[in-house]
Amino acid sequence: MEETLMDLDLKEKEEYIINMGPQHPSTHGVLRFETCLQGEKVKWIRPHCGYIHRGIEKMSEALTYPQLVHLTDRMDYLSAHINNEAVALCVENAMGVEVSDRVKYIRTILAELTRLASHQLWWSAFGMDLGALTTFFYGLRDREKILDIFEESTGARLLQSFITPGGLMNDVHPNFQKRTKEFVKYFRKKLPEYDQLLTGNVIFQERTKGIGYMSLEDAISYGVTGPSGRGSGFHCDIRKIAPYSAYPLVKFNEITYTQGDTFHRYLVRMREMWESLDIIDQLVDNIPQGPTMLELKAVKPPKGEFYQRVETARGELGVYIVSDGGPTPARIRYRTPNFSNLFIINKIASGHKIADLVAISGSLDLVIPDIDR
Amino acid sequence: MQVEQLTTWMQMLVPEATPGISKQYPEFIVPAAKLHDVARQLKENPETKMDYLFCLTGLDRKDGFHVVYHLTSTTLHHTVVLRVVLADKANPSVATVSDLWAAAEYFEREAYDLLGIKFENHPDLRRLFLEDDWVGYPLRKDYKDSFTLER
Amino acid sequence: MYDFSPLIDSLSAWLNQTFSPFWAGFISMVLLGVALLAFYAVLGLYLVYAERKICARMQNRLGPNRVGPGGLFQTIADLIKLLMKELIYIRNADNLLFNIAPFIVIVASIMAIGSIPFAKGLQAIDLNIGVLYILAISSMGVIGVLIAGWASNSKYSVIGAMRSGAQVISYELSVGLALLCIIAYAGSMQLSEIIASQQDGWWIFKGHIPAWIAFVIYLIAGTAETNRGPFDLAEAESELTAGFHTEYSGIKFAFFFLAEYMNMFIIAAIATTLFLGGWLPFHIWHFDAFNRIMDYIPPVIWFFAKTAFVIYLMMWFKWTFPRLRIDQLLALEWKYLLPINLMNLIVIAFLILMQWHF
Amino acid sequence: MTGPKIIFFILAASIVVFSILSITSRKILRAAIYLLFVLVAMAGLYYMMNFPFLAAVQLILYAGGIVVLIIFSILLTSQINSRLDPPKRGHLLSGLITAVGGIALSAVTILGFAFKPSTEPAIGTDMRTIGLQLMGTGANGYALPFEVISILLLAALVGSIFIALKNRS
Amino acid sequence: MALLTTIKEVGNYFREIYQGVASLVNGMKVTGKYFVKPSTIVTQKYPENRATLKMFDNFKGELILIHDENNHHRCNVCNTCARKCPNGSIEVIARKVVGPDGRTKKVLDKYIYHLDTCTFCGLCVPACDENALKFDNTFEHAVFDKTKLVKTLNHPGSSKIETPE
Amino acid sequence: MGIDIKSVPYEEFNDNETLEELRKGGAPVWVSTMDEIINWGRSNSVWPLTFATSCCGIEMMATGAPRHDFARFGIEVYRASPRQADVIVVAGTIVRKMVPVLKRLYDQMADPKYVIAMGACAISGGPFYYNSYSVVRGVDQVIPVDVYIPGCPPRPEALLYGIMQLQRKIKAESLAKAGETKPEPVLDTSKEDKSRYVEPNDNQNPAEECKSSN
Repeated sequence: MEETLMDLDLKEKEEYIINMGPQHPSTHGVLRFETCLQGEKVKWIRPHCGYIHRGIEKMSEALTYPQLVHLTDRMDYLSAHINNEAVALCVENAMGVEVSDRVKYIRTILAELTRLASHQLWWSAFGMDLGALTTFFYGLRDREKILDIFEESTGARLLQSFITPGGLMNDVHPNFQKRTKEFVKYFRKKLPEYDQLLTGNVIFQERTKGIGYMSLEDAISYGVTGPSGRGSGFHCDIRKIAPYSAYPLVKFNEITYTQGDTFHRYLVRMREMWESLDIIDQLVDNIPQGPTMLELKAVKPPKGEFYQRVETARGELGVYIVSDGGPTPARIRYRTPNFSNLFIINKIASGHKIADLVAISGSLDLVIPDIDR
Repeated sequence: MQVEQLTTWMQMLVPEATPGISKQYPEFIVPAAKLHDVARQLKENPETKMDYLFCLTGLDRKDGFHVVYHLTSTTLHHTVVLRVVLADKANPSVATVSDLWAAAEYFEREAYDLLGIKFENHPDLRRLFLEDDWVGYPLRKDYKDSFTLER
Repeated sequence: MYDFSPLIDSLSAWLNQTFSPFWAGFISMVLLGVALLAFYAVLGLYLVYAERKICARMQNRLGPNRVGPGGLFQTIADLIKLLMKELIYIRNADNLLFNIAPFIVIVASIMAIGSIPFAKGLQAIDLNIGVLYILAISSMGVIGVLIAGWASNSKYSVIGAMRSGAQVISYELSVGLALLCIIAYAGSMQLSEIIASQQDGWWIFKGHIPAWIAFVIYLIAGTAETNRGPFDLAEAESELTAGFHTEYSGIKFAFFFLAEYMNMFIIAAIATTLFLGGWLPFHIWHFDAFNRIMDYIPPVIWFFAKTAFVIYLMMWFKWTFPRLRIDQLLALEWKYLLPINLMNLIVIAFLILMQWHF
Repeated sequence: MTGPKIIFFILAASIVVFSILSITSRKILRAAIYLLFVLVAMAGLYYMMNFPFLAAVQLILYAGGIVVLIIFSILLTSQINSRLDPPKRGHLLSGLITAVGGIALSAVTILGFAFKPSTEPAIGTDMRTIGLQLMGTGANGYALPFEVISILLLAALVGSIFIALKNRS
Repeated sequence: MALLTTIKEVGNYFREIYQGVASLVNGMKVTGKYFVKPSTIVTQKYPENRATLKMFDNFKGELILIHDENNHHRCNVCNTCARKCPNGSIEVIARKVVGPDGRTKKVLDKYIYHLDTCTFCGLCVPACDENALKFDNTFEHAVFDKTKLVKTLNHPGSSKIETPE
Repeated sequence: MGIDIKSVPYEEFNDNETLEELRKGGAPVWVSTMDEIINWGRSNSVWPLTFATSCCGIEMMATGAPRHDFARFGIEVYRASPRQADVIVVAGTIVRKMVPVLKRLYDQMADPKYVIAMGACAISGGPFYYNSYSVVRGVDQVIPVDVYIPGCPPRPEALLYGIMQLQRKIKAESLAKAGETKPEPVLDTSKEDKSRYVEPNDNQNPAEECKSSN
């Protein structure tokens, strides 16, 4: 039934505008979708952001490099380690120093664990967006195990500020390897359950297949990166394009699909979790010995401009540092993945039902403070 | 395309472009008037095919506002940085590239919001993050307001 | 053995002896009303508690356990809080309808409870059109939902109400047709008679495969009718914040909340009565020793155990499946349930004609 | 006064009151809800007359069906603060005259009719009788009217689909 | 041919139903499995398990100034921690005292720690050359009054430990 | 003293002084009996609003997750509609653009309503206290806050502890004082922030002359 009863009835009715947000369960934060509806059908969406614009870029200009790292945690709080790593790498490249292999390995493992935790949370929330309330609990249940690994080593669960220019704040806990291996083993058993519960479900497939189609051209033009872009066949994995840390040393696949609908954006993330587990497997046993912090006199990049791209759980994060040679940056700019991922929503969700809008915005995996910074 | 090739290619296209200071990526400082033209050439020329604008940054420097475009090609995998220097600090303005890359529309809105750089022919140049009645552009170096506590 | 009718007869006889006929009738009505309301409230609260505990178990959690032993008083605390909460007066809303709506919903469900046979003789009214009566009454509940959504003067509420309207109107058809299958088998609409017709076996067993199909369809349509589980589009939390009751607060919201659970109970109770033999014990053909043991379990317990099982099924659905979209919901009804149902009915008519059921 | 009598008067009074409210209300959804109450009260009357089947049909068709449809269409077409215009004086006057005339006519008829208690035994209204009569072709059988009505409804259905399709294209 | 396609379509219709129902049952198996296995419940009973609940050693709950049993701390008022703090959560207030040798010396008067703004970035502890600070792993800090979150870390009457020079 | 929370003794809670302050003034016996029943209901059924602006929201979700499961307190019923919620857990940064929205949400809630400021950002702006041009320095400048839970973000146990504190506060309420209104908070946009330098009320400090070293 293409046309529902309500569509027929509402043909003549004027369209009306609904503000979804800033406080709305499906926007995952304080985003506002100004949505024009005709019946249940979405005519257009105008995203309004800035409800959590905290001026991180401006604030960072007054902080030294090790200090401003803690602000990057708070942009994309689900990829805290990766954000820290981006700044650290950018500063290290600017200063022309290289960290030890041990740091690289640990950074990569932490980054992949972060990606896993982030995808788990996304899976939980995505299920909840679609009304499958139990997924929320399973995802978070398994995520706690990752948070334990983080907490044991870094002392914080969510915002660790662990990776700093020049290395790590401290060495990882002796249990780190054991716990990580335990987790990988545990999670390999739980992932098929995720599929059983949600991926194979006929209602879920009906809700997501063919919904919110994003073409490759659109994805590139809007700069939609990360799993959302890869669902449309955009080869945008920075880990492959410009490998950093320990990524040149590991073998893994860049997951892409060409279908570009909500279901395949979902599948990219599900398969990425397997890849992340593989990466961790390859690294965790071979962490070399070495110092965890470089002996730096002062963290002062030379005068110049530096750009560093990394792959967070949501896509490409660019850190652009303009340095005048001082201990603080003259300007620091974050090219955050969610900022670019958000604005395509009007293009891909118009013409769908309001319930699909929720599914589509869920499949883009938005973290609002990352958009607003 | 190699860096040298890109450089010669750029020099042919815009003779007045000067190479920038950055060593990380090939960088060219382009006059504001020719920016849109260069950008379109870079995007449409089959030799360059810069179809992905991955970053657009506004900077407040001593010699004026800079707008920095990080461009890359998803098929040919080469990157180029364009830079526009807007010496007129009172009324910085440059042509929009949002008709070439959709991502630019929002990057430009952000730059307008936080730095006050105007982008000509932009379809919807409004404030993005701050309220519409906000006074001033926070990322400018001379921004002062009555709210911020300085440390 | 466990027949309630003598008890109730003697009660009414005593009332008639002591008082004038008018007062006897009056007192019995009041008693009945109080009993029904008390039953309604207690059952509603404990269904809420049960759902919270069940979903907690499914999600590897504990669920409420700090209020009273094992969290037993949790929902009572909720009720007290909701009772004492401010009732918000909404400007620009149609306040008369806004206030009436929760009552319509709750009255409809209370009225339906009246005709459910909990055990032999334990039934407030035994209408000879029992099934039809329950269908008729439960079709009134949607009016409450519709006007609640409209009178709140909120866009989310209106969308929720309209979804609920479209949903209930179409699924009522399936509920009715699925029940019609059993009515055709039993040849009566009187609930007590339908139960009596299952003395020698529940309809789900002796009705062959069509009864199974009817049961499954009834479960799906019944879940949809109560706006629950994968069909909770009217209050789809991730889309419409709280759907038709977005603007309701305090006890008025509690009414909707309670009515939802009681509607679930009614749907389950009808499923029990029609498909699972009501308060009849489980018997295995010619296995007398077993049957006698089963007979010792009081019918009330049989009834509630079966109802609880059906309710558990409905909760299981809710906590497993994603929500359908409105057009899929309607497609499910018109493309799948209705044609299958009609075919099923024809098959059943044929079976009855050929006297092939037990 | 006996219990049933009290209930009868309550029902009767509510029918009268809600009917008046229903036609005087300026808010269209309220009018529909008052109509709902009238229909429910009438179902109560049927039930008191020992015709539970009719009562249930009244509820399921009128209250549960027609009123829901009316409310549904109101939801689709009207805003919360829209009110109906007060009727024109001419309309009001002619309506009043008709109403008063109708009341007078029925009052005259009712008062002039000698109500005699029936001596015949009550007809059982169980489902079997109703079903047999509804489908019967013999005496008191309703098969023919039933079919005629279903054809009428079918025609109405086809017509409405036709109208809907025409508007769409 | 038309008949054949019709049969195929009807077959598809029923297969669709079967597959749909099978996938639903598959999902219900997961939730059902956890329902019947209470041993999979992972809930920690927080207030009940207060006696046994142990945080990880590294957990950053609250900054404390280390005091030994004689009520001595090791802070020498160098202010490095306050400078390192990215958002000014630490204020070191010094007081001048005249020592026995007649020289005026800066000693710690108040070590003020703003628990309300602390972001637990962990820059202060390694910054301290005297190892005077550490993170404690308490977490029960919730209060009704915001001013209670501004803490004075040095205990009343405490003094700097006398280090042999 | 009558405010009992299961498994945590009264003395082991923080900030009992403020609580005692709240409980001052007796009430008639029947009122206090009523109070006890109502407060029991209210304190055991605080339904939060699904409101999370940033990082702390994730920890709030983690608190609802199986590991910590705040359904045990009977508060798993997250209401998306402010009308049905009892407590608004301000989890995350509030910026100036968000202030009117938050105020409106708070006004839409039905009485009695409570506010928990969760995390450094909500208490005082946290990491964004200095140098930020848009972050509000403390949500108590927008809506009256009942419980402050420090941390960045507070771990789930800390949130549970904060909720127990809120339960204690609810239990200290009285119908007799129902009429008293909380003072309306004002958004402080001026540069000088006095509250930060206010000396905490400790009388035991013997220091006479205090000088700031910087």
